Amino acid sequence: MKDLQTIDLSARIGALTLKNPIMPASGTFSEDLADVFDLDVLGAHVLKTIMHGTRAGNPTPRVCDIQSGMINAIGIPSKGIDYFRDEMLPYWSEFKAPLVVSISAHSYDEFARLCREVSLPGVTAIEANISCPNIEADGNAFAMRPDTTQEIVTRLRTETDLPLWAKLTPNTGEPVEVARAAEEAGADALVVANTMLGMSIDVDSRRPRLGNVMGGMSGPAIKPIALRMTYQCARACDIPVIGCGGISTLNDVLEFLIAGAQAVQVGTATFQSPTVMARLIAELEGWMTTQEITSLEEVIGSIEGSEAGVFE
Amino acid sequence: MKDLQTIDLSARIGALTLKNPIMPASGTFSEDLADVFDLDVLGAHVLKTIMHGTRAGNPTPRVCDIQSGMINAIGIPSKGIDYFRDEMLPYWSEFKAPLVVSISAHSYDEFARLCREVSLPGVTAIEANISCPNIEADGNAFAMRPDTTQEIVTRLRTETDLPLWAKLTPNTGEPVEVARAAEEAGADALVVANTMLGMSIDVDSRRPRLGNVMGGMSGPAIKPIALRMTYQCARACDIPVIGCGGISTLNDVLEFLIAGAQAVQVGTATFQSPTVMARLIAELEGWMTTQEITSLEEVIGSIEGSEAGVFE
Amino acid sequence: MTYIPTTVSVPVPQGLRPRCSEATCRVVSNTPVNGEYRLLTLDAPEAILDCQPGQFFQLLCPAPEGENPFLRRPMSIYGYDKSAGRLEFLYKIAGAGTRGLATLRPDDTFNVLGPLGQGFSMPDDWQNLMLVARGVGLATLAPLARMAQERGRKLTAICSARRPELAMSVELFESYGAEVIVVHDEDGSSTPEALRPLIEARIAKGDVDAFYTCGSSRLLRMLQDLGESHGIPGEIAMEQQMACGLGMCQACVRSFRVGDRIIQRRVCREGPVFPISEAM
Amino acid sequence: MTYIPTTVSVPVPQGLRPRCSEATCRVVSNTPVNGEYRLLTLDAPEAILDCQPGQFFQLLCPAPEGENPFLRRPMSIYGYDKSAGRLEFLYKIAGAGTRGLATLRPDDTFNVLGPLGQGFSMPDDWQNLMLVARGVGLATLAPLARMAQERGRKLTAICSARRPELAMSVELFESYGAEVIVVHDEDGSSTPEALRPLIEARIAKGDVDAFYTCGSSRLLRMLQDLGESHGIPGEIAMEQQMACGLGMCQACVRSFRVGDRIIQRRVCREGPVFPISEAM
Ligand SMILES: Cc1cc2nc3c(=O)[nH]c(=O)nc-3n(C[C@H](O)[C@H](O)[C@H](O)COP(=O)(O)OP(=O)(O)OC[C@H]3O[C@@H](n4cnc5c(N)ncnc54)[C@H](O)[C@@H]3O)c2cc1C
Ligand SMILES: Cc1cc2nc3c(=O)[nH]c(=O)nc-3n(C[C@H](O)[C@H](O)[C@H](O)COP(=O)(O)OP(=O)(O)OC[C@H]3O[C@@H](n4cnc5c(N)ncnc54)[C@H](O)[C@@H]3O)c2cc1C
Ligand SMILES: Cc1cc2nc3c(=O)[nH]c(=O)nc-3n(C[C@H](O)[C@H](O)[C@H](O)COP(=O)(O)O)c2cc1C
Ligand SMILES: Cc1cc2nc3c(=O)[nH]c(=O)nc-3n(C[C@H](O)[C@H](O)[C@H](O)COP(=O)(O)O)c2cc1C
Ligand code: FES
Ligand code: FES
Repeated sequence: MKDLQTIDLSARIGALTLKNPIMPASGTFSEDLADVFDLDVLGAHVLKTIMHGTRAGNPTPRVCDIQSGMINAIGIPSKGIDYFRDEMLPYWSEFKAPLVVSISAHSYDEFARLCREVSLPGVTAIEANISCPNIEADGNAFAMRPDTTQEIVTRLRTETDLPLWAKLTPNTGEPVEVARAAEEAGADALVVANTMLGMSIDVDSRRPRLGNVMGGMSGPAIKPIALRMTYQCARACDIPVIGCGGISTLNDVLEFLIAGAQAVQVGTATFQSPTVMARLIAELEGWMTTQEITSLEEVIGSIEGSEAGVFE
Repeated sequence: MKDLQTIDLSARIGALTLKNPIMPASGTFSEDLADVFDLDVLGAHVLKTIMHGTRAGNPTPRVCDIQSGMINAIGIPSKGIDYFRDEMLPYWSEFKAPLVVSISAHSYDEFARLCREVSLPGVTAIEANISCPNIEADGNAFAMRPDTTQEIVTRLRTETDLPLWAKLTPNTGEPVEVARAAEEAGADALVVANTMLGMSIDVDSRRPRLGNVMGGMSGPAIKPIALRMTYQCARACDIPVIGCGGISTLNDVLEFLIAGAQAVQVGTATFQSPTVMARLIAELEGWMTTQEITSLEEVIGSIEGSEAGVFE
Repeated sequence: MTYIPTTVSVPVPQGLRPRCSEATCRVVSNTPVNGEYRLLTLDAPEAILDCQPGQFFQLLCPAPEGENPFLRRPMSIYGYDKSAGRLEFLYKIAGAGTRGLATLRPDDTFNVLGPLGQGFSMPDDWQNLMLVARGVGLATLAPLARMAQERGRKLTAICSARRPELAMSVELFESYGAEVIVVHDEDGSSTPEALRPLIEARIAKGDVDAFYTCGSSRLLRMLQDLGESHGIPGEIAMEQQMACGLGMCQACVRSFRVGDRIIQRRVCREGPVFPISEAM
Repeated sequence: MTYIPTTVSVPVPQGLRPRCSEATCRVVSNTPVNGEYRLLTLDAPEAILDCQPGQFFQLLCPAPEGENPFLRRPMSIYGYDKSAGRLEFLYKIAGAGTRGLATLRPDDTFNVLGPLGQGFSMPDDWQNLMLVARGVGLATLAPLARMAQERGRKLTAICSARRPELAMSVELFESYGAEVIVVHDEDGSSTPEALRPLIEARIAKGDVDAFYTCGSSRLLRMLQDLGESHGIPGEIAMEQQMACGLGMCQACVRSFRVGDRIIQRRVCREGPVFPISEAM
């Protein structure tokens, strides 16, 4: 029997060590959750994507539910960089958990500028939400293609010394090429992945159920897609992968770790149960104890018998 | 009150008129279902994809379930063209419902040859499953890109005078461009869409839950993706779209019709309830009666207020 | 499958008790009221019963046959009693979620999250209160009646309905000492044109310090108008599609007119109760 | 939501009654047997009770808390009685689906599809039958005992288990007149080495015309070997992951040795019962 005193939940994301591998997904977390549980139990804090200026976001209704998940078209309502620096950063700096700031923009220059300006003391890492439409590429998200990914990550890399995470989209047909492009351009980690584009219609009114017509699917329905991409990216790249998509149970967390993720982000599950992240951390520790596993390294990437076939 | 004697369920797929818009999806239907209900109630019969030679298919386990759906990696076990001609075609020719033969291949030449050879009396239309890996494009499916789609559909078009349906994949990042390429190359209809690539891991054994590691997701979990693509393709193309993905209730059928589909294919739902297609036809007729709708044309593409926003 | 501990205690911020929490409640009863509505009475833990009228809960609705309501559904508190451990919701069946609620039978358990949002305020200078609402909106305003009685305020409740017998909560309002006026569509007494003089007569008598309303945008516009002309403040409870219910997702925003600016606020967090004058 | 008729009758092929059908059954009881297993007894419509031993049903398992078994689960018929309208399954909790089954309580209803597949055959020249099985495999072989008695065959049942008290279906086999031999791991009597002489002694006495087995691959290999040496045929019921259960999806294939060729067959359609000699 191993010494279970030494159970170590810490997760290494490049140079960064998180005290555990559980953190929120951008856009599903805010200071409001601090009323519900002690947010310092989390491995990191990841904020809703901010953009440079102030923006309103999309028309309502902004969410609808689907089988085993939801679709959102919140957009990125943003109070801008000044509000972030003056109001949000001081609040989040009070916590011990590392702060990850998600940023986005519609053009290379704006993105680069925002990246430079958010590289402030108190910020631990920057997550680049490159799933946002790029106006210089016909409105296609940067992360849809390897070339635009390479270009934007290269630009961001020159603007900051902070760890830079690139958040990929599952809507691309070339996830592995995009992941490699982000790695080559100097990303320190990959967040895999953002929401999947979907739609829902109200049959009685014959109207789309979202004000924006289409929106991003999240929740358990997309888990197999995010898990597959996590597996593909972890095999193809040397930088750490942070899994994200539909994670709501300990079993889900373990699937992503076994597939090769170093850590995971939890989004929609928090809407069903606000305390889920705190529970997952405790459950993960409980599971490691039962299994006599003292370090996550014994789990991460431990998938067996996966000589990948060709899918047809 | 309209004359409800004249309720007309017929669906027009180009030159072809089906007596109703409900048909099975390839790979989820076979003569075995004839033991359960009268298959002539269906709008059409769509067979499991055949390839030219005999093939074994993938290792087991070939299926696993996920939240609100399943993943399959059956592969395409095929008894080849001779078996099709000599054994299957005579059997299916006995039915009144039109016969749609799904074909695939790993190269342009093989695909073209198979297309020519299945263009036999008794076959009503050919569905080209271009979601199959193309050996001449690094194993990427033909339907992943507009150029390979254009090339294969052009080749197939020259080989047959039968209506030619192109079945698209949701794994591409360019669904609209692919749909347009198929249309320009002469496809008579689009089937939107095939399965979404996914994965599942058994945490206890740390093994993938499919023999082939990755597989295709189907069932309600993918419905919002297929519906979104149906909507996108129906707006972008003039040829008819046949919706497919996660359809299991009357509400689902109506969502696809409202989004612009002329007809729908039902796959995984038949595994949960073998009689579901017969029930959907009766329910559709019942709904039209209640709503005093006499023709599907009043429903197809009738989506309101859908000035599409940009998703971010 | 994997080992999953059944209960894990979650660390709560130092010195702060959770403002809202998840709780599993036992169904005491779930019975039809007035044809269109149902009253759900729960046996609820004390921890979630520090409620204010106007607040709401997010209910994790059970799945009815063939449907799967994924998101929680917001529902106003219809009644609560901390000492008795009782929590009540009055709901109308609208879709999958409320159909799921309707399947709950006594002794079933299900999960609620709350109390959420900001309730109604009742400043000291609001002595004579007038409540005007319609349909399920009356559910949201119901707990105001008790609050008014407890604080010794005078309450007039105008209950609007399609037919007189469909007017909700009349007995409940009366039991807390409110004067109840039922208006309805059948005799035309519920139109803004008919209501307005009725209310203006009360205002003229000095009987109205503040309005409370909920639901109908026609009523809102009338009360905004009356409020502006006569300098009478008031509060409205509003609705919007929600995901988190806590303020995190920004799904539930609505526009408000504040001075000459239009701003967006989250119904779940800054609301669901807002000044009548700012609502749009 | 949309109008959905509750019952729609589905046209059945002319002159052919459906070989299998979906039916909603009422749970009569669902009780633990022997610690590891549970016996589920259903009140089932006549239409699905033209069963053969060795056939199976696809059960639409209810969702246990926090899980959602999507595909139907295959389960052998443990018992059936057309006149009494009874259908029984004996199952072991393995994962989400069987955990869901375990939640069923008397008077709950749930949906089954069947009977499916090809059952055991019992040709006239198989007069002395020997059944060798272990664990839940004995559930699959249980209805053979009644069939053997009805046809006046002599049946010897070798029931293997970890411990003697865990041997399944012993009373059931005995009640249909079978001779039961319990072997187990504790005294080593269940190893192929110990079983082999036992069976060979019976063969020598002319007591074995055919074998039936299920489940264990060690038992299979032993019986294939014995069968080949002594020219004794037999049948095995096999398992494989399934989706449709009807033959449509080709999920459930296994390899079989037929002459010198290896071919693939669908467990749900050509099986689940196959010749012992061809199984792999
Ligand atoms: C703060 C608040 C308090 C409420 N109080 C009550 C109450 O006391 N009694 C009552 O009967 N109803 C109340 N509602 C409305 C109630 O939330 C909806 O009727 C319910 O969510 C409908 O869910 P459904 O699945 O049955 O219907 P569906 O129409 O199928 O719902 C689909 C989606 O739309 C959302 N939705 C539908 N209608 C509304 C609505 N009016 N407001 C917000 N979201 C909606 C649902 O939550 C769900 O996400 C309240 C709403 C809010 C925001
Ligand atoms: C023809 C046939 C007859 C069977 N009869 C019985 C019986 O009488 N009693 C009994 O206890 N079990 C029987 N089984 C096995 C039973 O089907 C599985 O134990 C059950 O499906 C497990 O489902 P689960 O969700 O509880 O477990 P999980 O392991 O979570 O199942 C995951 C998936 O794997 C499949 N699966 C798991 N084990 C098996 C298996 N052994 N065979 C086929 N698929 C499997 C499930 O159907 C499901 O799709 C039979 C299997 C077959 C094929
Ligand atoms: C309401 C909502 C808002 C979101 N906003 C953002 C965002 O601003 N930036 C971003 O990178 N991802 C955003 N996401 C995506 C999530 O971070 C996450 O990638 C996705 O939801 C998948 O994870 P989940 O299934 O656990 O929710 C949002 C998701 C939801 C549901
Ligand atoms: C078991 C299985 C086998 C399939 N085989 C094929 C196939 O051979 N050819 C094909 O074009 N699609 C195949 N498909 C995809 C379906 O035709 C359909 O496009 C997909 O399952 C989505 O629809 P559904 O959600 O209604 O099942 C298969 C799907 C399943 C589940
Ligand atoms: S519902 Fe999420 S912010 Fe209001
Ligand atoms: S389970 Fe589908 S063919 Fe056997």
